Amino acid sequence: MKLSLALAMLLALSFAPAARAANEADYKAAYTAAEAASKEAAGMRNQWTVTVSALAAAKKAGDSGDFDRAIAAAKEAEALAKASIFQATSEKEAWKAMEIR
Amino acid sequence: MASSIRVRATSNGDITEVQTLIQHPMDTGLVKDAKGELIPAHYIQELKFECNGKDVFVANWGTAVSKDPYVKFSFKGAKKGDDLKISWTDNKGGSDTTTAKIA
Amino acid sequence: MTTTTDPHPTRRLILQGAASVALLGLGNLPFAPALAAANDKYPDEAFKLKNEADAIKALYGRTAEPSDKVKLDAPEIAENGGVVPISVTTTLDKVTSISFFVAENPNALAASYRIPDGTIPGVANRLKMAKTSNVTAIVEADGKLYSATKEVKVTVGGCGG
Amino acid sequence: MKARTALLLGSLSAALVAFALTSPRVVAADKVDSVADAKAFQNFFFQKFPDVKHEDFVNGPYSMNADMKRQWQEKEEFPPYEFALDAGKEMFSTPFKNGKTYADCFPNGGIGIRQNYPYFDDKEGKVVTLELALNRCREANGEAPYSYVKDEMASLTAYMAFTSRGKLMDIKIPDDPRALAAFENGKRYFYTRRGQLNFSCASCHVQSPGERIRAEILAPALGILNAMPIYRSEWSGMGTTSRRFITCNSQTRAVPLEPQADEYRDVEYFLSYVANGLPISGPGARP
Repeated sequence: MKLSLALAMLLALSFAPAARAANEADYKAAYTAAEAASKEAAGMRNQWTVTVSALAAAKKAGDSGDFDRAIAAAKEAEALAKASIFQATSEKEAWKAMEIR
Repeated sequence: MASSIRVRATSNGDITEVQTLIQHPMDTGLVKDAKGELIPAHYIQELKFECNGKDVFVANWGTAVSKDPYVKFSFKGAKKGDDLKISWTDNKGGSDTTTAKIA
Repeated sequence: MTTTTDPHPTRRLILQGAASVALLGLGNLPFAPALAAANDKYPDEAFKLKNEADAIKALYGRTAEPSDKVKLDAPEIAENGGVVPISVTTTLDKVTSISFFVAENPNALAASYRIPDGTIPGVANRLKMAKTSNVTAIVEADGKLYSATKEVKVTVGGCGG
Repeated sequence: MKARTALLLGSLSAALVAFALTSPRVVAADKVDSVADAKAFQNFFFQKFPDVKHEDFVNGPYSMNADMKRQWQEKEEFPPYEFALDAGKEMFSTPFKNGKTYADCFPNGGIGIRQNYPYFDDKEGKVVTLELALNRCREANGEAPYSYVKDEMASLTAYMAFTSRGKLMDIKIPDDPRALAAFENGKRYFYTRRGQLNFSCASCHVQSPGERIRAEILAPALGILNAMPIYRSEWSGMGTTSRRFITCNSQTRAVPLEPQADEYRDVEYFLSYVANGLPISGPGARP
């Protein structure tokens, strides 16, 4: 499970834009992606507190114009949301392994 | 509302055992509240027990006494039915007093 | 719940009042006579001091010597620093005062009790402890100080916040 | 047998990820046998802790550690929940604006019935917990409901629990597929890992009761709700079952659901049912 988790995060990070300074459009794109993933996680009733705080940090940085930090936070929020979605999906069956029989 | 002092005084033979639980925040003045402001110190400084007109126990407390403070002690020279008067004062001038019959 | 008054309330109170006034008078002399128990006034000074030795000096005016006649009962590991059940009993007699000190707390002196004669020399109470610390109970008996110390481990700070 | 299924399930979920398909309903829901589940659950703890008396499990961490038990017994001489108990008793006898009291909402006037909660309400088709029933009683009598995590609710449940002290937990699962489904859903929630720390309730309360998590000794899951509501020194205040579930969630960095969400009601149903036969010891004092 740990390997696929790292894979998911790496995948998300590799989309980071090249060296040119991040601008508002990149931030908007990264934030909407993060927000969508977070909504999906909440929809599965398996949201993480760290996703919510990362998303809030992204918005705060974005609003103050610090787009580099905003995008990094948005990326992190998206990765965390995706990880919680993965957790919810795999736990649908995995919980049985721990059940006292 | 009921008094802030709960007391259980039971005597067997000549010895009376007294247990008291007092409803009080006992704030140390070092704790911040949700908004990050320091909650001012608010703690009982003196707790006095009198029986038959005589002090039988006096507690001087600092900020290190737990919230809803509890104390237990025993003393001689009282019998069933005697009155035990308990009173406390705190650093903000607050106070409360109650009288209990020794069971 | 009424307070029953016995036949000679006023006479006893006057007597008592005179006695404590005399003590108070002596109390604030710098070298309070050895027999004066922790004076009746709230020992504000002692409660403000950080260091344990200073607090003991401020409260009693001399130092204590450990004694196995003072039995201090405190947990190995406090379940919660905010509510640590600590009690002391002693076989010493003519006990006039019992106090508890938590060395590592912001103020060492935690609680001090006056034990009039006729009261059994023993106290149980619940104290707060900032972190792992030595807890010392001091018993003043017949003008001399006896102490017992025990370390209590605390991992969750008991002071809230 | 368990290791083999763990392996099987591990590869199953890996396969699932590879295809990233919506997970097909792979396993038909096997017939839920709550009686067998409860027996297995209790035996697991009885065998894991042979020298803990069965009724002692309801004392949570104190059944696991002698030094802690001594501190608890000292606290119990004059417990800190004394005030909540008195407040609850007073509230119970104070009539609502319309003259009725809580006693009119509950069988036997609300006295000595806590051991039958939560119960499955076949009209509603859902589990109804004591806290929910209390708020519904308030609303039915034109009063505003109390917060599920604040002192008023804790005082009421403290008093009702106190009137049931010593009675054995007696939760019923009616022969109704929806009741069995609620029980199963509660069991699923109990074993499901959540939060960034990836813990389930079982990770702490089944795999490592008696061990420390920082200063606290972990309570065994068996009988873990029998002492509710609890006065926690850490909160220096009362805690209802709802407050306990919510704080446990946030400690694993999972965003808590709203109090009395279906999952919470079902997991309370599950935990109470498997504790059948163990005494009610509420209200309790805890670290």
